[in-house]
Amino acid sequence: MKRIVKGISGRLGSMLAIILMLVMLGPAQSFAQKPELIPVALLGDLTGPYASVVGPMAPGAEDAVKYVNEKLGGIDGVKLKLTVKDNTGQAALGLQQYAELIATKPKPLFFGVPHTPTAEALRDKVRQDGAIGFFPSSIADLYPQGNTYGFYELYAGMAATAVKWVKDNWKEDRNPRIAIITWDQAYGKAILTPEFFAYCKEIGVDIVAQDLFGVRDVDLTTNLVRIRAQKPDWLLTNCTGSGPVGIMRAVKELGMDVKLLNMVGGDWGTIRLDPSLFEGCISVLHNISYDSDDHPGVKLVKQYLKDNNRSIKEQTNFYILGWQYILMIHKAMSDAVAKVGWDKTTVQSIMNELNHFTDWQPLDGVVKITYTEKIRSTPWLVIYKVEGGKLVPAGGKGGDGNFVSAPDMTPKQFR
Amino acid sequence: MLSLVPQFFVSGLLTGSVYALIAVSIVLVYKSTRIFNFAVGELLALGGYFCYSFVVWFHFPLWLALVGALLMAVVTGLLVERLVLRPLLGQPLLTIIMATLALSVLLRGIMLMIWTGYDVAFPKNLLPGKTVVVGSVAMSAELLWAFGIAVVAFATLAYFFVKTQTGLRMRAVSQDHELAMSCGINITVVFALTWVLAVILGTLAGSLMGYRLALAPSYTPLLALKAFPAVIFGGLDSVTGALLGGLIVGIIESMVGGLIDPTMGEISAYILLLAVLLIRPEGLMGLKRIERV
Amino acid sequence: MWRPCGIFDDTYEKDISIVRTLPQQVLTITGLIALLFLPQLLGAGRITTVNLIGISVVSIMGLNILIGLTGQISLGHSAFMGVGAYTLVMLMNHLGFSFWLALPFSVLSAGLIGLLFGLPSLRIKGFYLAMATLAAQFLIPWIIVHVRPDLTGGTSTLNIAAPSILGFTFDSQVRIYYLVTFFAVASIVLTRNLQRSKIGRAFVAIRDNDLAAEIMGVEIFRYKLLSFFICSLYAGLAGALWAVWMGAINVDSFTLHESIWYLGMIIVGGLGSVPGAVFGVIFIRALEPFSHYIGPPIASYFPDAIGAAIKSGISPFVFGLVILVFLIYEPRGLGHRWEIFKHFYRRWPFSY
Amino acid sequence: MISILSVNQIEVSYHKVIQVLKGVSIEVREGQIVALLGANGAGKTTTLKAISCLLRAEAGDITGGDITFMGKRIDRSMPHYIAKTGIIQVLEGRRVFPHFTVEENLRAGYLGSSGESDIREKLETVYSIFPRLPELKHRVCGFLSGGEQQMMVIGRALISNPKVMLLDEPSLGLAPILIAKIFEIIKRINDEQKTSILLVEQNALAALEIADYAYVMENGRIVMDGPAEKLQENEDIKEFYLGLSSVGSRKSYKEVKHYKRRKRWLS
Amino acid sequence: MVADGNIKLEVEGLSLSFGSVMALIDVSFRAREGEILALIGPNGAGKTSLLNCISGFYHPRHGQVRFNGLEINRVSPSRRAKLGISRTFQNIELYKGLTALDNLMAARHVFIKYGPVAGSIFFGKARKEEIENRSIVEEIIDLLELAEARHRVVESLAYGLRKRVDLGRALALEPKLLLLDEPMAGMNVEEKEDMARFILDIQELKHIPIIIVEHDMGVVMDISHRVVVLDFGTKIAEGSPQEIKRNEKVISAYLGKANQSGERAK
Repeated sequence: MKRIVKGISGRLGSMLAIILMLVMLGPAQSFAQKPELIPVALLGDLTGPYASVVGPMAPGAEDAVKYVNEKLGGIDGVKLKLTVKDNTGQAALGLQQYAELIATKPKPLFFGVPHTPTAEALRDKVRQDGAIGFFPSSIADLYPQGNTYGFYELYAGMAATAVKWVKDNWKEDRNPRIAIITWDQAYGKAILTPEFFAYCKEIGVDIVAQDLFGVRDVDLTTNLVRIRAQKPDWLLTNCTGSGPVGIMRAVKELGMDVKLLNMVGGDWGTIRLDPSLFEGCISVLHNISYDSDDHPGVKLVKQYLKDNNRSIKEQTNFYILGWQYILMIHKAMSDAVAKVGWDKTTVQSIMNELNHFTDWQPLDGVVKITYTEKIRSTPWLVIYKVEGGKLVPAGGKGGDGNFVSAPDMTPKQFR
Repeated sequence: MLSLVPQFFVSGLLTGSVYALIAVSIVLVYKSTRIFNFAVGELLALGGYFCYSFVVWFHFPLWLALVGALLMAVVTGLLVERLVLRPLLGQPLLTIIMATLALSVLLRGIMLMIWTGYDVAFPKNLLPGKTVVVGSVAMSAELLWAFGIAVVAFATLAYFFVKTQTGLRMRAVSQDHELAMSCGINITVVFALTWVLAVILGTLAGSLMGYRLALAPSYTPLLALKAFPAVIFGGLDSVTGALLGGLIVGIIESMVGGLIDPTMGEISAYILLLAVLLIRPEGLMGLKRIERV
Repeated sequence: MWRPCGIFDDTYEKDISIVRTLPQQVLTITGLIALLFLPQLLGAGRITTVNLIGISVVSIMGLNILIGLTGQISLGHSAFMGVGAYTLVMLMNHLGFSFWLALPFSVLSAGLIGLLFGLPSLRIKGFYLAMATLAAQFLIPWIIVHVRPDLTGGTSTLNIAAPSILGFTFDSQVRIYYLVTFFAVASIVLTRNLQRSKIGRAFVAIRDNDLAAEIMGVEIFRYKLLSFFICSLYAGLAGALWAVWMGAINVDSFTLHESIWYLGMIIVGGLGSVPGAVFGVIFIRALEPFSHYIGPPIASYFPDAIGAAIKSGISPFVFGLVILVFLIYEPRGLGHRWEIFKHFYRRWPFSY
Repeated sequence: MISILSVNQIEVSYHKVIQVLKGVSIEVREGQIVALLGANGAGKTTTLKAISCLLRAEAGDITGGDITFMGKRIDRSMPHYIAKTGIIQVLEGRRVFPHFTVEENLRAGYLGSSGESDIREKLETVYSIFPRLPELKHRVCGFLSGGEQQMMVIGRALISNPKVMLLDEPSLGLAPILIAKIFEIIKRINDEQKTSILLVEQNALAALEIADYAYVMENGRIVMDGPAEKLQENEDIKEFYLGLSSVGSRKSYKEVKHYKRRKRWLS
Repeated sequence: MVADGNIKLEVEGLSLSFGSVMALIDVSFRAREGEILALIGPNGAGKTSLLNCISGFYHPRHGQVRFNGLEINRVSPSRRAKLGISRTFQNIELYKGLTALDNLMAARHVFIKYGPVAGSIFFGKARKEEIENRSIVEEIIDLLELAEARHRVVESLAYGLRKRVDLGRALALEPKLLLLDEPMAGMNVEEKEDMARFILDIQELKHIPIIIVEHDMGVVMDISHRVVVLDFGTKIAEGSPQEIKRNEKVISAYLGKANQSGERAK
């Protein structure tokens, strides 16, 4: 009998203990007028399929919190506290983590969710729970506008900017021919909106092919052979990591003479995988390149990368996005507190500040942000060309200095 | 479009050789242990990472890195067999299959710890050769190498199984465990050897594809999903079948993807799989011992 | 079926009932009351996970019938849940159905699709059949994404309105909890009943000896299909609840990975045992967020350089390791342990 | 004659619960044929598997007693070790590797590592004992007839020159003519190769004819043993295993309704 | 003894082949109400194949099986079970994960009418039917002295007990024709005596034709009314046990050796 009891208490007991611990664990905090801390949440896919894009955002936000708390004195003296959760690309896990965070006291007012399916699932919940969400910019995350903001321009807007750049630099009589080849999932297909296709038609760019491929496709020769038959001048994609590598590899092997137009996925994380492949390709980013060595904002960010022993793999535009996220919170909330005082600071008053960001340039202009009541994705973009493994400005019309303003791709019903 | 058929065919064939490597890896384990190895994807990614690390961290030439990765594959195979499968010997099969699933999660964790979740890529131009163009058909040097290495691997494997006493014993074990034991065959050694071979094949596939594209714990293991229909095409029991199945899946995927719609490439393999299962449930080369009503 | 010492059944009616002794009745009622107040006990934060557990219990009850009782393997369970979820959302969003009107359709549609993919069981079984259902796991998402993206949303997410009944809207996780718990308890009771009925016996007969079953009058093919059908009905219901739980559905939620994990829950729980399956669900569903919860603190015990490196991988590592160790020490599943515990209790105080 | 294999009071249970053997002792002396008789489920096969250590694969355990072979304890070993030391079991039901040819099957039984020439030599020895086998050597075993399979199976066991051969029901499901032939071969192997044989049989008559010594098992126990000639004369054996106690004088099955006869050695 | 009742089962010109091997060649015989018909012959003579043809598992190439005057050649095994053809198996094909009681209840399948929905709710009609059928099964448990095995999983039962559960399961089908495939294989004399007693009891109670395949000549000669002898797939003799014992053909093909050795070994 003893043996049995021991067996049961040994095994079943440990199982139960795990479950019980899960039940019991849970922080409890009290609420104050002027809070002791301002909790900020980041729920991202840090190790799953989007990791190479999203992953560096967590260290970016961590470093920025350090910067805000140490250098800027927090928000009116109150420090930010960042909680990072990794949902490994599963919306269901993201929802659970969100629910757990929103139930803590004080609850975080800000949720950065750089993962499209999770963001899409949380859009309505964030509004219901009276928090503010910063999401990647597919239309379904942001509209109808509620408490949601895009980290950057809509993917379709970026694509339109890229296409416009091609048109602007076009020398021949005929229309430029562009072939789309992109990932067959939410992020990859976020550029394929009716507004985008209408815009292409409007400015005189021919979309000659649309090809989709899967994340686990290892050889894109077949896709590119199909595309080659349509004789495109440029390829347009919205993917990252192995995606663009696969495309350009097949392009090279087939001896095609086309270059790639990419969005945020075409940043350093991708290009570093094989710089020679991407020579001459275009990336539409929302921030200044790390290669602008004498830019003070870039210097600051690089200093933090170095001081915190970040690896080169974390030196990507999502690292900067982490900074942007924290700095936006800092500015909006500081302004709100300065205007109405702590006791009247509400989500609405913070959103009032956010909605009046106009050409705000944190980090000395590494990024440029404009939000309005209607426009929830900041339209400022920089167009870069890959040259010698570096991202150098490719110029572009319709902006000031480095930044260009993206054509408005907001769906008509939400304008 | 029809003029492109030769290109589609060749591309499919070359990629199919990599699928075949994975399919054979699955079949080897299934044949001798009746275990469907759900961890094959993670094992192949791990192999790819080993090869990458030898190149990048220790600056080995590629061939030596591959040899190193294969040695690591031997170690991994032995460890997997010893730590995961042997303690479960004699337990219900589904439990062991479940254990391979848990193993895949565990391996993912290990990969994330060592190499992080970010994409990594090999330095380029380690493999000699340029794209070969025959007529209108272009063949990538890397895929040709992959094809060549796969062919060598299969030839070695065939020689090993047919000509050596150990190979004979392994084949014997795959037919009847108890009988093999009664004949004095040490089946734990055979199982360990099976896992080693399976991990070696996975390592080859992982290294080749990792070299061609990039490696990440999230998508590199997904490559294994490509091999699942290949395995059934050939019949779970047949190494030759898995080999052919891999090539066929590669070709179908490329042909359907090229001629109809690229997104249909992958599911066309599964549709055909359903058809094969209904018409010839034991697969193309499956043995008659199949479970059937 | 063993009863505690000294308790005998004097009618067959008593012998076949599930809850028969006073302590059992007391326990059942206390358990149900505890379920009612669980949200208050656990707090709103954890109830989301509890809801997922409830949904998975519904789902696993179906799979338990198919795998545990009938002995057929399905690797497409998550896809069948997707069918239920998408049917529900499309009926609600495009045809303006209420949740309660759409629910039967979504359950039925999943059942019928499951039936369709069960057809190969006419000719094949074992792992080959599993591979046929694997095809479902690739075909169904493909159809959702590519055939009518205007209706299904393609790869992007479809949001739905919260269902309501008699003015009570299930718009928060605590409220959804009651909806989910109702269906979870109902499916446990229904499965338990089905198991001890004619149908359950026929299923087990097919699992244990299909030739004998046929000769003893069981129409094998019909019952295999029935099993697939019932299994997928549960999947459809679980899918519909999933849609309510998330408030939104995306094709990414219904992956092969999920399907394999449902299989895993059954195995961790112990094949064919209803309480085991429930334990299995709780074990896996609680362990995953838990591993993400404890992962970072564990990593922080290590020196900085190592800690930073292992932080990203610690959660899956813990998750995989716990399951592996569990399987090695308890290969017959939690249900088996539960049986031993019950056995011990019943003989108490006369054990050994 | 010296005893080379001795089983001492072993107890075996499956899944740590179901006890199958309850103290079984058997002795095999050098050059002997020992028969182990008994009805279905008596524990004969389990005894053989306990010796060859194949039990473990079926979740069976030796919970008491020991087994020694040439003075060494072997009950804690692995099956392949047992085979290497010279005990080969021929499993019940003519188990062949069905997809192998005859020659591959025989090779699979080869345990040495001395290379091709040694294998050839051993193969020739087997072929000389079974002249039918060389004709079949490239045929796939699954398609052979029962008798041919049985010869192949015994041949495979012989290829590594075992000191003791454990034969499990070699006559099962064979035509009477073949049964006679198989027993003749067993006797010949015993004579010519000096292999000791432990023979499990239900066909008590045929087994006692070639055996030197025999044990009778019932419900996991040895209930009787003795030299074969003696057992052949035993009344109980005659009645219960040979059915010899004259059809005429035996009580008809029709009249057993309310009458049960107990075995003498049990009551 | 009754051996001249109505003809229940007619087998006419049955031939069965596996590939090129002929398992049965033109076999005909009849079984009457209330008789025990033994089917004997050496291993591989086609006895089990013949049973499989009657229970519908094999489909004969030629010939007919008629049951109660009904041609059942194209009827599926499960339909035949509904008609009342029930059998036991040579190697005990029980549902090993179920208890003895559930094994018997599973055989009541064809008598229980409620559907899946009622089964899931398990109230009212379903409950009533369960209890009705349970009492029938309990009678069989009484008859075959299976009470101790009632709630035990059959996998854990002893061989002899499992054989009895197998018989009980066949009885639970309320057979109108009972086929027993080597019910005494591997038993010792004592167990054989028990089994013989059960078979005779059943014959007395139910008054149905029982076809029994058995190797033990003692049993066959004692309890059967008529004997059919098969050799290499053909019927070589048919008649009362006394006639069979004297039949020259049978002696040379089968009993001859058996007489020599007393009983033919299995």
